[in-house]
Amino acid sequence: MAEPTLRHHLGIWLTLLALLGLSIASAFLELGEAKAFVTLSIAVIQAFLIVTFFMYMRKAAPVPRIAAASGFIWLLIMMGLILTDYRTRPEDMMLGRLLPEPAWESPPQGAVPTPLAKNRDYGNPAAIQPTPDSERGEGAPSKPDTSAGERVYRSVCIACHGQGLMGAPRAGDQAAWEARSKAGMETLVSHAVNGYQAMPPKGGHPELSEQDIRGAIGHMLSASGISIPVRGDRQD
Amino acid sequence: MTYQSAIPTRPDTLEQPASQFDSLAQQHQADTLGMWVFLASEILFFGGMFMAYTVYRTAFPAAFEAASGHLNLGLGGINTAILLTSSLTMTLADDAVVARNRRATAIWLALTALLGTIFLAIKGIEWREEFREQLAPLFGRPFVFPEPHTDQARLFFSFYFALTGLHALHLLIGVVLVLVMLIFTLRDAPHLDAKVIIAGLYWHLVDLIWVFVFPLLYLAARHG
Amino acid sequence: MTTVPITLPKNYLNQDYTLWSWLTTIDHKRIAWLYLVSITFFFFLGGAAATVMRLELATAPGDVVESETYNRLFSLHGIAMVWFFLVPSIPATLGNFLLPLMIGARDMAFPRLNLLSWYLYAIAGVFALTMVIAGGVDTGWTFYTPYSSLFANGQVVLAVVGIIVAGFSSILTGLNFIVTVHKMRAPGLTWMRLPLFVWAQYATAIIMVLATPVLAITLLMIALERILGIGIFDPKMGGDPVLFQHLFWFYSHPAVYIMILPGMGVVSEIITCFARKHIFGYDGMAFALLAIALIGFLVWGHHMFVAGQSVYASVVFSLLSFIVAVPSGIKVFNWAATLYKGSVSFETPMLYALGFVGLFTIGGLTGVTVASTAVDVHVHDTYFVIAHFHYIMVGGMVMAYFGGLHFWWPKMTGRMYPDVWGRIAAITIFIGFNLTFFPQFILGYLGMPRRYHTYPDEFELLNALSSAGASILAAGYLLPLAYLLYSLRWGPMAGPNPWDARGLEWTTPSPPPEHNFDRIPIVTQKPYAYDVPKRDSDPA
Amino acid sequence: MPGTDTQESIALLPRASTLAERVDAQFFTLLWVDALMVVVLFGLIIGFAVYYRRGTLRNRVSNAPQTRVEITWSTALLLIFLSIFAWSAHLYVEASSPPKNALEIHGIGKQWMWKFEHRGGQREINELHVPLGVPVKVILATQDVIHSFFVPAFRMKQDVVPGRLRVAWFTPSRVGRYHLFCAEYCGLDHSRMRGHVVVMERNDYEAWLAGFTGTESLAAQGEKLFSQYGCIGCHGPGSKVLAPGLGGIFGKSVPLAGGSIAVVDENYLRDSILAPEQQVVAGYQPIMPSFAGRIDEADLMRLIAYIKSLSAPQGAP
Repeated sequence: MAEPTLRHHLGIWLTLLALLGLSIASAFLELGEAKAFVTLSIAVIQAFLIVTFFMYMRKAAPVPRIAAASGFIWLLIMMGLILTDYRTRPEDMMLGRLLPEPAWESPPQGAVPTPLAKNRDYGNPAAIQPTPDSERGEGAPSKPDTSAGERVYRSVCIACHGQGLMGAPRAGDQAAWEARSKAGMETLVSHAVNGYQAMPPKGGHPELSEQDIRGAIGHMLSASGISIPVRGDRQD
Repeated sequence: MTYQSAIPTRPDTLEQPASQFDSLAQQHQADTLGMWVFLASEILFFGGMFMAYTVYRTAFPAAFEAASGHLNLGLGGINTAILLTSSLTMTLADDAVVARNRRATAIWLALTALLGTIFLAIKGIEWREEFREQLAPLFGRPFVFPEPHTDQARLFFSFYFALTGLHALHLLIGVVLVLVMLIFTLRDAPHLDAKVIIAGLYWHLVDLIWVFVFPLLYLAARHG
Repeated sequence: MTTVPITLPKNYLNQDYTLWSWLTTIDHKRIAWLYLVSITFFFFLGGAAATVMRLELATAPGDVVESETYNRLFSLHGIAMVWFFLVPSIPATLGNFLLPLMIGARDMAFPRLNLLSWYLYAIAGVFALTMVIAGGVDTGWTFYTPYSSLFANGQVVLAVVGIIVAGFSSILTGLNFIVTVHKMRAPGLTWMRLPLFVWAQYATAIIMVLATPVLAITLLMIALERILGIGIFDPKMGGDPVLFQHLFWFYSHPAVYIMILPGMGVVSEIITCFARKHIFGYDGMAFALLAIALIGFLVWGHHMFVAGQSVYASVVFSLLSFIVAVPSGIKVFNWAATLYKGSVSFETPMLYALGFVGLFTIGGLTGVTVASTAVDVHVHDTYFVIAHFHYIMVGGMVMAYFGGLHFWWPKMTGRMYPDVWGRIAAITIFIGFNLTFFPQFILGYLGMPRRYHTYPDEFELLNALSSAGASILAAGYLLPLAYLLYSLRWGPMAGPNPWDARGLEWTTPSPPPEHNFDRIPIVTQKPYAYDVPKRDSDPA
Repeated sequence: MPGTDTQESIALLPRASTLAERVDAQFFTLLWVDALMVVVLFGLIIGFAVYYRRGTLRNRVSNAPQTRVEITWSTALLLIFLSIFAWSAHLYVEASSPPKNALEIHGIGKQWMWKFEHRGGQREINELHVPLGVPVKVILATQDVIHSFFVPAFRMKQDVVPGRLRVAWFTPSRVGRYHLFCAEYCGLDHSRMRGHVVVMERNDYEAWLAGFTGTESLAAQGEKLFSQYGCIGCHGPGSKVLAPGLGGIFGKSVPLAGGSIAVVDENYLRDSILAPEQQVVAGYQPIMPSFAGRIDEADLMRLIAYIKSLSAPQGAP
């Protein structure tokens, strides 16, 4: 068996590049559903060429061939059985149909509203642990959540300060908060409590305590990388 | 023996097999089989992520198509060509080491490592571009994508970064392996042919994985 | 009977006493010892967690530990036992030690890779211990998303990295076994003359190599979700937690076969030796081992009958699960038939082996009960399932591990353990085990869910009984630790073949020299030739 | 004995649903088959071990035809297993889809409690009252992690996976108060996420439903939500923000910014809450944030009922 010569390898290499070109070209044709099939079968042919010629499988012993084949066969077993599950699911369990958020119960009067969507803005998930809302009677020790201010921010202030609607300073926007922080924490708190320009008093949530609002402001400030000295005793 | 291992043993070799083997041929066959068993496990390792990607792509075809459209097909295509070429240079290195031509082996190995690093560089450029376009939902960064596919596009780009990141890591290991082989070649280490060919098998596998990653991620989009 | 320890001829143990020689050994026998010591540590770590859990569960209200601690305890028990004791136990210790000896080889195919595999296991152990010290995880060993990826705030990433590294270690062990069995058999040792222990390690190695990577990628995806904040199984982006369960159980069901197949190999060796009879249906047993390994990859869906899998898929998985139970049935019948017309003696290894066959039968039959879909809807995630898999893992695997340890202890150490104490320990473990886990079948049927820190009062009686049984079981496990260590120093010298067993490993002196065989033996007949009285010159 | 907990002793689990009888039939058949096999095998092992113990004089010339014996018991085993499979799969498939006329109850699994809502708006936490003999369909959703709705007495369990509604159905066949567990590990207080399903006679159930205290009118609940979601901040009387007043607007036609006219009906109100920037009233800025994904269908109904009540001439309906 003559050693595969340089010309032989170059031939394989050019075929591979040609197949690559074909594969990319097929992406521009209007094949719709068949496109995935075409591109993947080209990939399989390329893989076959690489394995048989570049990886010496053409003249290998039967056992390494079985070892190589078993990798792919087990992959097909896994795909086959998992896709059987996804293919035979009834309509309401289809993965494609996303359901509306499950019904949030409305927070009862007076309680700090539970975080509406725990990690709506996909912050670091580990930081925020949902605390059971207050009406669970048994008084089991609720987990110490990270900061009350952050929870208030996520449930209320985020509506405007999340995206910076109506001129509200966006949480995390250092410049906006830098200017405002110069006036000192107290003015910020009073603006927030009795309303300021487009901001309704207490952000439209009259049941919020001043304590909650101070905490939320503190969170927004720290999110924007600013810490201002708080005069006086009322430290949240 | 009607078949040989990937590593042809030359009758006039002076090298002694390792202590636990009886003959050099037995050792080379064992090395080849051992490498192929490892490659089978690597195929299944990446297979798990391909599996998850396939399930989501069949569930959200439109969203994944839209998201895939934001990838840079040009750079992706070039990268695939580079990796296929590096497979060629690796094979030529194997031929050279079997033909005991140390100088040619060193050149082809260096070329393979170079092509690998170019691939990683281009990949880096692509990633930087996507980070700038706010298409990278990593570390809680904002992810901007036109409605109505925002959530599923975030899923696509999660897979994009996971798959290409994992492949890049394996390619990096491959480049280091090829450089180590280069050093062995320059220092004419014993069992050189076995070492270079086995490292070559790993390199080809990394190329093989990219051959599947490219169409799954880049060619999902509706172009033209 | 204290005997003066005479100096043994040069062997793999007394060749070099320095710590460096142990930490850099590439001798498969010494690596087996490294594994033996490290998995014993994790066995007792997991056992300690189990003891506190049983103390907690003895009473209905949660009064021993907080529920937070309890959740971390059962997670530690699961992780430590599954990945740090059961998966490596027989393959990495007895397998590493005996495989080259049984097939007439001087060492594994890749001895340095073997040592690397132990170092990876040690690094994984360090990760696991840091995870425990840093607070542990409370996700259970199954890491179901979205709890593990989005809500748990334990050390999930540390645990996941530890398990991935341990998985990589078991891939390397599996790879080593496959190549060794293929390429290093003694002349004349064809496949159909291999001892069943070697067949069992080979089948286990196939599963290790093909299943563990999927576990690695699945847990890696969880780690990526937590570190990078991307969402792969996050339901808000359309991710599907059931997909995680598919990928997780694709590994975890074959993993339970990784745990039980080596046990079957050990039991076949022990029963033939102490019944002085060749195995009944050698071809059937070897075929059954491979069949379990291969079909074992098709059945994982029976863990997800109620998880939101489609009804059609559940029925398909249930059918496949029934089919995979048949080879196990064949094996149990063959073991029983091996005893027929044998001449049976009841040393410690035999007690463990018979205990294995009995308890594995109960475990296997309850497995069939759990595989039938309608019944599983009721008993899934209850203590019925806990009892089922403990009958297989503890009743089967740990009994076989102890049996094998006692059977080959003279070969590994050159010393004999006190057999009387061995039998006492075996019987204590058998009684303690049944007292602990049989009440849990009833609890499961009554509907007590698993992983419950507190439970309604009507389950208290059975739980108290189970906790009592657990104390006997714990005592039973401490006995072997004591007398085996005792035998190391004061045990009488065991000759090369104290049980007069057949098999290549018994033709070497005990403890064997580092290069195993002076002259590679030539195999001429099938294994277990117990009917023919062995002549000294006969090699096997 | 309704009302008292019917599982005091470790007596067998009560069969409180039509499914329970059939599942128990299978369970105990399997139990007896297993017991038989265990007796056979233990008998064989102990019998052979003792009969052929070392030192006894027995005929040990073994000439049993091995493979034939093996094949017989393997095929026997296979046939037994396949019959069990068929019987069990049949019941599983049949019990997997609920009957059409089932009574619908909404349920939410939330970290460490079950919440149920009957069709009349009655809400319960960790308690579920159901009528005897009527097939009940509990439509389950979860707010956070996977929970599992498990009622041992009904032999029924259903995991609830976030992102999808799952249906658990049963037909209670015995009056009583039965345990409800969460069977899938869901975090810190997984073991406290327990409750009870109370099966009552049908007329008791109807009386209980009607007499359920605490149902305010939808509008009254809507008023509370109006302030909780912050609507009052802009649309309330004293607000400084430029937002259209909502008094008396229901049913009227309103000029839109784009020049078109829209009639203020339920759909307009619903759309302007979920996607306010589409139909902005003339003369106002599109500054109202969207509440899509933050207010669910039930609360939307209550808000709309409240806004309608602001326009009704004789005060709140």
